[in-house]
Amino acid sequence: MPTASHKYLLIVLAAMFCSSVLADPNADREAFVAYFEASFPDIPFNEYANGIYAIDADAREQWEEIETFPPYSFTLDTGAGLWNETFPDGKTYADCFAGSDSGVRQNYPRFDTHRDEVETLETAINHCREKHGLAGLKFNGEKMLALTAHMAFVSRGNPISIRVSEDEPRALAAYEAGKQFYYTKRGQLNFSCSDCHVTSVGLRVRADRLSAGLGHPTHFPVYRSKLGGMISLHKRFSGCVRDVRAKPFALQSTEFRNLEYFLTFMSNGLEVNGPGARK
Amino acid sequence: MQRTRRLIIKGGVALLALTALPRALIAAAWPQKTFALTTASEALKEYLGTDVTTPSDKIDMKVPEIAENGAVVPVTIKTSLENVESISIVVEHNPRPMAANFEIPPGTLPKISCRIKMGETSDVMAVVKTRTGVYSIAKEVKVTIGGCGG
Amino acid sequence: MRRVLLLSSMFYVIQVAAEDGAGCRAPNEASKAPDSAMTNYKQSHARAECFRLAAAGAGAEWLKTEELLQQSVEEALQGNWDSADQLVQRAQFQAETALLQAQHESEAWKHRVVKK
Amino acid sequence: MAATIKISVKLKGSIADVKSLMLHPMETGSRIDPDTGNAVPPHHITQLVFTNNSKQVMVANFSTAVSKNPYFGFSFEGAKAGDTLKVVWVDNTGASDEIETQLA
Repeated sequence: MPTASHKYLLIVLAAMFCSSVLADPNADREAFVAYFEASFPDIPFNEYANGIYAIDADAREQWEEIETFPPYSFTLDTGAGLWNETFPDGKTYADCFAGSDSGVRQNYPRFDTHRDEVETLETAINHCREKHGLAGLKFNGEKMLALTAHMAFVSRGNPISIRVSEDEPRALAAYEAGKQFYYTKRGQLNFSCSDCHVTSVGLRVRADRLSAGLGHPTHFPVYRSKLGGMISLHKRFSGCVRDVRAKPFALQSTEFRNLEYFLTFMSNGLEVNGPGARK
Repeated sequence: MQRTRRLIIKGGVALLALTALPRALIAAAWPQKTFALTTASEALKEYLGTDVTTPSDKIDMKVPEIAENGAVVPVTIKTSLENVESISIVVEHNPRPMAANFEIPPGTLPKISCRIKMGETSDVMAVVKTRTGVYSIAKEVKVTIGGCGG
Repeated sequence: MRRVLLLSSMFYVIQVAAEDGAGCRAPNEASKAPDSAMTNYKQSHARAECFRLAAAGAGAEWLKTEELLQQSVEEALQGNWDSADQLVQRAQFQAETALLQAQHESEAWKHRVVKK
Repeated sequence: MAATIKISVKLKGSIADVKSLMLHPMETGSRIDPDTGNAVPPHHITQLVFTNNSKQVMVANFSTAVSKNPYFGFSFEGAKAGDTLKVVWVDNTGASDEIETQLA
């Protein structure tokens, strides 16, 4: 039995390696943006940060009505309070996040060369806590959601600036793995992320219109009216994977962190506008 | 950056809190019975004394054609009718149709907005009681479920 | 609309390389000796579970495969061998198809990448 | 700070535009708790009362059909800077919260 899984792992690794040699993230991003510009010539680039509301006018009116007094207001209060907490050693989050006064959300995820993996805002928060003697927070727990909501809010208006250094093969490999995830069909329904959020944007799946993949990571965490609470980007990933009837990966798993790395790089230049409100 | 934070209304107000003595301050009784009735007609009779309403184009109700989410349907009602005493929101197909009502004293503008729950596609009726009559307008709101976001 | 959701592509993944679960099949061929229902069930369960783990190893496990196996065990514990076996077969079909899907996708994904 | 009420007021001449948001589950009583299989008992705001100085300017009566974390907006005339606007909610369990704000 182990032979089978090893064999597949090798195939995946080999594919990753072969393609990473040729990887050109900037060319990928330009093509990604150009695809949507060609598909929706009337939608200005910045509008993609608003997800489906860039496309669906009736839904947009309801969303704007909700944003006049957004339901995540209370979460932002909680987040601001948590942000200012002092750690046992007298340090604060601001000591871990340089430049946090004007916002850092736009720089995450980043490739952490010491840990040799993609560091998301959530894992960076936990690395910070661990460094200062505190246990990590639950990835989709209220505290983590409130902190990331606060950090996104402070970063509003900053253009997303993800770096995938072409001189760092490990960063490129992580980016390529995320890209492969995005375009790989999975689950009983045999859908890739791109089947819905690139190829079929604007069409309906049952009662929903499909939003564009460009701009997806700008506004998380998000208040979901359906749940009456906030969710993280990885929780949304998990929901999508489940929707195509595949077994979801863990929040902040390598797979999802790499996916976030790729997807956020695709949105470079769009403004951070989190936290958001969605149906 | 100020610009991009516009969605949070900062207003010009300071927020102050007091310790509570609230119950005494609630003047009018909560109309419990109208909220328990299971037909729009009964609920209106109970609350306004009549279920006969005059359709009026002086009432403007803004509701979505298709609700993004039945759990959060934004409703805005305003009217140019004079001497308004109350505004009610009635959702015909909800298990208990009377969703909310608002008592409008003189000096308060007859314009309210809130967010309501709808169990299924239904007519939503805005019922305005003035000193001289009961007026209404109705619009259908479609509630859909399913898909990946809902 | 020129863009269409290709639901018809759902089972584009077909039986290209059925021998890829060879490692999982082996134990079943080997022991055909004690012919009790429980022994047979244990073998088919182990085989399906082996395929499930292989699919998981390829990052391609489907949503309900594990649940089908759990339900199957519950049926087996009550002696409902037929339904237990049906559930095991469904789980194994899912896991094998997921493996084929992963193998196919290890190349196919590249053709979907948006290019200029 | 009142932990469950947020309010924003804009003065336009003598008209005050009031927007408010409450933190409340607004349980209908018919939702089934997936963990226990039992219905979650109704828990919802019944009344929301706005008083400017000593004058009641709005009484909103809510059923369980008002959305979770309710939003409510309205406007009234006769407002001026320095007025004290008070908001109180009460729910069906008798719990309540309130907040006061100076118009500016």
